[in-house]
Amino acid sequence: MTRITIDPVTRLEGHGKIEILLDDLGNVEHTYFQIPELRGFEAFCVGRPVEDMPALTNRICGVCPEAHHMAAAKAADAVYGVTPPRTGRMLRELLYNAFYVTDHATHFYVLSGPDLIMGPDAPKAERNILGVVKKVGAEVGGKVIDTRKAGHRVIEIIGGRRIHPCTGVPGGMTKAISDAERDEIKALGDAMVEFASFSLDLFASMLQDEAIEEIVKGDLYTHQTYYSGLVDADDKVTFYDGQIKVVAPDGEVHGQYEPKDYRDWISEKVEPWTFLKFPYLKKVGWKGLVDGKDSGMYTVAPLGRLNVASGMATPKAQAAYEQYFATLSPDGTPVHSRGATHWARLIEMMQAAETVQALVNDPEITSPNVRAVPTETPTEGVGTVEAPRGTLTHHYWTDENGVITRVNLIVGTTNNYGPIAMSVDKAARSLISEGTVVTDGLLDRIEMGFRAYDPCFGCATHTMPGQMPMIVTIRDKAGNTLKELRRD
Amino acid sequence: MTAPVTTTQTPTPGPVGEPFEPLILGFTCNWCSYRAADLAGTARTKYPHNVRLIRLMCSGRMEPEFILEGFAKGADAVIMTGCWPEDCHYRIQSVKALRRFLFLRRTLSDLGIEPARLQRFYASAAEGQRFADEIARIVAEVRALGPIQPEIRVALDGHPVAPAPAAEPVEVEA
Amino acid sequence: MTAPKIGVYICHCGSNIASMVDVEGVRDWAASELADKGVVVSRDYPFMCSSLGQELIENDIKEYGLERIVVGACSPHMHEKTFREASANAGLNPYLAELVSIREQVSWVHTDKVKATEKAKAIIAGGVYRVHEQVPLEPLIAPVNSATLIVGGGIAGITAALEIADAGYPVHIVEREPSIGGHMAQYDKTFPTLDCAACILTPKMVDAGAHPNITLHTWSEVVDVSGSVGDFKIRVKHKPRMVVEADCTGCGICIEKCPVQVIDTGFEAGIGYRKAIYTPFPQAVPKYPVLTPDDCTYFAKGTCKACEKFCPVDCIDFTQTDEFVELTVGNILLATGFQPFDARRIESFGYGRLPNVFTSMEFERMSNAAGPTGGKIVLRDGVTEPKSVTIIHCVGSRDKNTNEYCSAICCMQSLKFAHLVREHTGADVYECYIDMRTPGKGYDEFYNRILDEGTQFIRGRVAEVTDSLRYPEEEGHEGRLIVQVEDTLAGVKRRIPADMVILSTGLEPQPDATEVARMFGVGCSTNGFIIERHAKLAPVATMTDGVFAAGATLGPRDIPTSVSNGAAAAATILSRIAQGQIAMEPYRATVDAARCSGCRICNDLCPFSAITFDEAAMVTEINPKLCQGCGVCVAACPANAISGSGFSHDQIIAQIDGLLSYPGGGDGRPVEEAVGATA
Amino acid sequence: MTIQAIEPTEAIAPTEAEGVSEGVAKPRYKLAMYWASACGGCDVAVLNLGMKLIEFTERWEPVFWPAAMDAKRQDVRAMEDGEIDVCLFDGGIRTDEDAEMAHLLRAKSKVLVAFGSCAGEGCIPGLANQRSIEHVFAAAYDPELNDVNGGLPNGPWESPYGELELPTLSVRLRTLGQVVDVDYSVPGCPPETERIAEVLGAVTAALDGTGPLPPKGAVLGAGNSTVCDECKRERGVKHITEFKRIQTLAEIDPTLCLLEQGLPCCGPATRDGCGAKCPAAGAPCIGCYGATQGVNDFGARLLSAYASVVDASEPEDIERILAGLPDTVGQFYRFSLAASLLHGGRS
Repeated sequence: MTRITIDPVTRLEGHGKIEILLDDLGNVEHTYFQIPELRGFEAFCVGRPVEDMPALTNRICGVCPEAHHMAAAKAADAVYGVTPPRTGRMLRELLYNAFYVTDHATHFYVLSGPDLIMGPDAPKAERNILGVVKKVGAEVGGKVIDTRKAGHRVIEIIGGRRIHPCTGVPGGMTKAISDAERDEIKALGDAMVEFASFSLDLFASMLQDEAIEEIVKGDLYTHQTYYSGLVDADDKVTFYDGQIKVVAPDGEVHGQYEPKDYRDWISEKVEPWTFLKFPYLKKVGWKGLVDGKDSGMYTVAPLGRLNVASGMATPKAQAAYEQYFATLSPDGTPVHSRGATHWARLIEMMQAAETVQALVNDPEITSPNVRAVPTETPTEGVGTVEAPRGTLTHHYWTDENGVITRVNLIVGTTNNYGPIAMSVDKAARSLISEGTVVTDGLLDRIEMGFRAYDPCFGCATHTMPGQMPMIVTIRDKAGNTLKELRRD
Repeated sequence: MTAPVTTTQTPTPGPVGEPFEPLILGFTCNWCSYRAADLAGTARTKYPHNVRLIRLMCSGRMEPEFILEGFAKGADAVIMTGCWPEDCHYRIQSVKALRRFLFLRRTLSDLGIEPARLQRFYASAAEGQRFADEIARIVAEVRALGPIQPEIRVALDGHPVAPAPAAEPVEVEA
Repeated sequence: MTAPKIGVYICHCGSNIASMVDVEGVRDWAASELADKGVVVSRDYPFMCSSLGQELIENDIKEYGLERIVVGACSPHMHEKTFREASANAGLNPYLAELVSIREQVSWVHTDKVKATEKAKAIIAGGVYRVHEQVPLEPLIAPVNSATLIVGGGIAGITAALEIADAGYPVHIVEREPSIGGHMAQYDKTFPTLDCAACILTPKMVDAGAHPNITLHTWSEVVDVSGSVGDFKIRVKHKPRMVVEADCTGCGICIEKCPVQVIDTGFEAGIGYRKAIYTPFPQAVPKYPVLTPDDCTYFAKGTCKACEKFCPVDCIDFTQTDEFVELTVGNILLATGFQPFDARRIESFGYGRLPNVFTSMEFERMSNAAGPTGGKIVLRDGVTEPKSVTIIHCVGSRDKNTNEYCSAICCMQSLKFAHLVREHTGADVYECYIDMRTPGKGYDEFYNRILDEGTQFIRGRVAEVTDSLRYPEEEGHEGRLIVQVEDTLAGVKRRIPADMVILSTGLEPQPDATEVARMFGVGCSTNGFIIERHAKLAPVATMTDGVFAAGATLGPRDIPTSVSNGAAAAATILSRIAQGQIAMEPYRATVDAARCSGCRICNDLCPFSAITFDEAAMVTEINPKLCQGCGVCVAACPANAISGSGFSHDQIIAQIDGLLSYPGGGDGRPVEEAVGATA
Repeated sequence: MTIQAIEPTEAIAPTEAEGVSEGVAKPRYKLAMYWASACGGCDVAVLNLGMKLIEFTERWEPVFWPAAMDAKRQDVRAMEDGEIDVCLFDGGIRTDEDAEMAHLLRAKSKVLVAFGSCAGEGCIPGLANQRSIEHVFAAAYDPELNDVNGGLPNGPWESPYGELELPTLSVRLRTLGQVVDVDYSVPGCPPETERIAEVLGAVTAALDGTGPLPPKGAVLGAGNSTVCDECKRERGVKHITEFKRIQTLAEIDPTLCLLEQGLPCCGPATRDGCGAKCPAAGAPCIGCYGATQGVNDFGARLLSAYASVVDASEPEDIERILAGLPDTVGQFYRFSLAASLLHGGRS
């Protein structure tokens, strides 16, 4: 048997490794996308007081600690049956939306930007952030850095620290913001909306490029999966709180449920060849890593969120949403092309920026009433937010003293583990047949497919998205290396 | 004096097939329990050999780190001794030792170290017999408990440094 | 760091160690196995503490250039000083020598020579590891101010004051009553000699009052103490006497003219009266009266001023207020005495309810010729002489419900009372005692004398004193008291009729003893008596350098003991004054200000008030003169900013590592064969 | 960690710097940054240097940094021993693969820095050491919550199509210093970006020979006191009468010491350098900068400090106050269990 090993992420023959096993004819027999790390947060969070969870679970991921912080704080609220006061909740949302702007901007410009803005045919030496800056102008580069800084500053003001915030507690937040801090955030919020506008315009102009259009609309990474994401009471995209809505590949609503009922809807499949679990829709069932309406595979993150909602919650984002569907799926059925995710991400960035603006202008945002003291006996609670990379659920069980007895975590990227694995498999099958390996483009395609998902396996092993250099080793049955391909 | 102790663990025999002999570290106060030990000596009061004593000026000098160091370096149990609180040589400092003892015992217990491995007793300078009796009692208890978990011992001298793996051949194109 | 050169010395202590520990084996083991820890010479010797043993060490220090010494011998409490001096003689800082005990902790308490030898090796290893971290230390030297503060002007305080003053050094006595003299001034006779208390005390009081080196601060209290040994700062409050002392002649006319009489619950123990302006007793020192505004008509109504009107020298001053004086002293003696047990606490004895139940202090005043009754022993009606008197011992002593301790003086005072009753009234006297304790010089002889005088002794605890008659045979005793007691010698319950019952009350610490102890930074036991530095070897010193205690403030004691305490304290204080300075063990905590975070965890941990906080710099400071070296703050400091010399973190950790480095009991390994040669 | 006498100047003097005279362009040092079992926060903290990072690249050539650029393990293997001038290693040692990388980077680096809490003291994931590794698998793959019919992962697996490699989790999570010899450490979860800039500046100066070379074992990018030193909250003498849970406080006083408000703040024992941001935001310090200079066991220190000021003398009263801390291991060893003297216990 011939085997192809792809260590896709520089993160070493580490966090994400692909094994392609061929049959005797040289066709793809099976593809394994492995996540080789486990830290065990579900285990060692047991015995900790529930109020420690926002700080402990931050450390699941240094890229999106804000998402874990919020999910943990919400789960802790639920454990105590306490509702944070309006200002407390607004501060959490304000922090969270500012984080969204930063995170989406980073992904679009720093990680995907080189492919998209420079185009896939640009020289590799230019396909990096410096190339992007060169092309779009130093001014834009400065804007990207400023936007990142702005987001981090808002996070620091409200969350206490730039990385691993510390202010979320059961019942609300530990501190209010001052008038001066409010004014600072106000200015930053305005700049964010302006930057989101600029980004959407930039993307629209890029779509004129055929190669880009192919990435966004093309067929290579199209999977007919279910989609899942939070919607608000008006069925619009929401990040901090809402109900989970699931639609079938044809757009039919599979169901809508309160996040706390997730166990009725979601199960996770453990495989002995990877530490990461595969979530699937329980009511459809586990059919393996295949798409279609009969398979419980579902997709989350920007693509999923826009597919389930009937629109965006803010005006500028809504306008962009309408343009998105008019371009990609005029009949309103789900957009299946993974490449569309980049566009969806920018639309979400606009919503987040507009939300920052709206929240910071709320007269009550500086109210000192940011925390409610729980009165109920703690029991069990679920906290769900939309992390940039997908629906994030924290589920805690506690004793009557509020000490954790059991934890279940379904992390953003994990939801997309199945679809990512499918995309890998699809790329392999389209490029390898009867022992002939279409080496040109194999690596590019795999990488671009990955990037659309913006996978964050730091979270999922409870890594950060980075450049995705790869080595593909093709070995013969005896394990001897036949060929090694690498891209830098 | 031997105190009957119920334990679910079977004492692990030493390598030469003798009954398990625990190694116990004992901290004493210069003014009371150390002098009690002196008195036990001058009175030729016999007690088991398993305890090794350290003299501090006051039981309140006890840093919890000393106890952890003891466990880390192979003690099967550690004993804190000091003045009776009402007769503390430094007036009120014996109580501080008590507070640290209770905090540490609970923490050790949460780390999986049996509470009986951290013991304490008071002994005034006049209580040589009491000192000997208490040592005998504790040695019996710890002997029944068996050696401290091997895992803890392993951890002690630092996690063994993993040997560098044999260098893998760098794969080059065939 | 290269290992310091270490010499190891194993003492045989004759056969005391050598019979149970293979000393040659330990010697050879240390020379070979501890060589990498710096041991360059290892010896054994029959008696290390002998002058030849010490010379051995001194010569090695010079010959091998030893930098550390470890002696395995007896307890450091026995010979630590010896080996430190030997080191110092050879030019090595004495604190670089460590004595570890292989006698008290090994040879004398173990029976298995193999195990004992193993343990001795571990102990030597502990010492060797420890001395690596040892640093040279110098004793702390503090100059000693030659003035002394004595708190309490009772017989213990007066004795000490006179001894020190006679030696030529200034003494301040602070006494909160108007006069010095203490309880002894209240007594009639003293046991066992039956001297008149006033006769022997008064000359002492007068000497103290007139002594050029003694300053009396009566009607005064110490309100603040700061500083440390050799240099204490004392703040004393002079309560207003309303009498200008400088002008008062002590003529007593004001007292005579004062129209207000109040029950004297102080000196007269509540059975006599005094005026609103008074001296507690005629021989009071100083002679100036005190006016108590609470009792004075002028202060209540604004009129009277009889005292002022009649004062021939015009020394009454109603406007006086508290005055404060600051003193600087080098040593302090606490001689604050006792208070009598409050007999009301034992309800079954009826004191306060049954009029003819008296306390010992009431009886003392009654039998005193200068007392309210002029020395007549009478019932509460003031006229009737008792025909039968029962004295109950151990009231408020040797009793789990009140005080467990023996009050030491009750037996003898009861015997004295029996004698006085018989002498004054001829009444029958019964004494109900638990045990008769007469250990002093001439005390048992006094007991025999009282026996011979016909006092009846009943051994047993009194259950009750009552005035209700219960049995037919008690008819005719109406109005009298019945003392119910179990006569444990006869094995019968007895009910003894009596006209008068005297409760021989015990001694308790002063009500504010705990606060006083705290102010002076000394320890007191749960019952409130000050704890001595060593019950036997330092009975008048306290744990705080420069603060001493004498008399009943240390526990119940009689006059001879109080006097000897006072004299002993004076001798100790004089020795320190004569030296002019004091050397203290250099075991002290110090703060590294750069590392102190100002968290203030340690700030309230020191009972000796050595720790203070600099609010401006936000760092904690430790006064080395107040620090007693317990190390509590060192262990508490979360910033690792406080270090403790002599018993540093590194020294202790090293000793732990050393003690546990040699496999002994832990895994049952047999002792290793001794290998290697000695130097 | 064994401490051995080394000649640090010799150990890290970069060959490039030799013979450099004035007027010649300054040497460019080789930098590596690697994440083992980590969350990526340390790498993000370095990336957050922003424009400063770009300035640093004039003096530093990143030769291996998976989070930010492309390079492969093979490239590292191909290097000469000691070719990398400085390696910032973040993440704990959780798997055999992590340990292998630690050895590899130790061999290839002149200076190996344990960067961040995970590499330095195990961080939050080190809490896994409190229980057995079996417990980790049992909780992560709880059969009630997951579909585990196919078996659990750990180590190589024989697929129907051939064997697949998968790392094996070690029994305990270890710190970098427990696996290889470490030269310096930079504490924090993550280290504050400003501190990282200072460290890189100081290390550059040391290599250039224009600044002092820190002694081996030094902790860089932090102070030698504790968080209270930087904390602006007012404080008085400490007496703990009760430990309170933050959610039970009706009010969090914005200016008073949090410990004095009953919150079990780790500030007194935690090394300073972070700027006391959490307490400033009303949240107790959780101890991410680890123990201060000379302290071998963070938990023992904090425990001793708390216990010393517990306002009770009777065992039952002390126990009652202690009961206010529902999780002693989490409270005292939140970040440092793997580095503690007992390396976490086993139950």
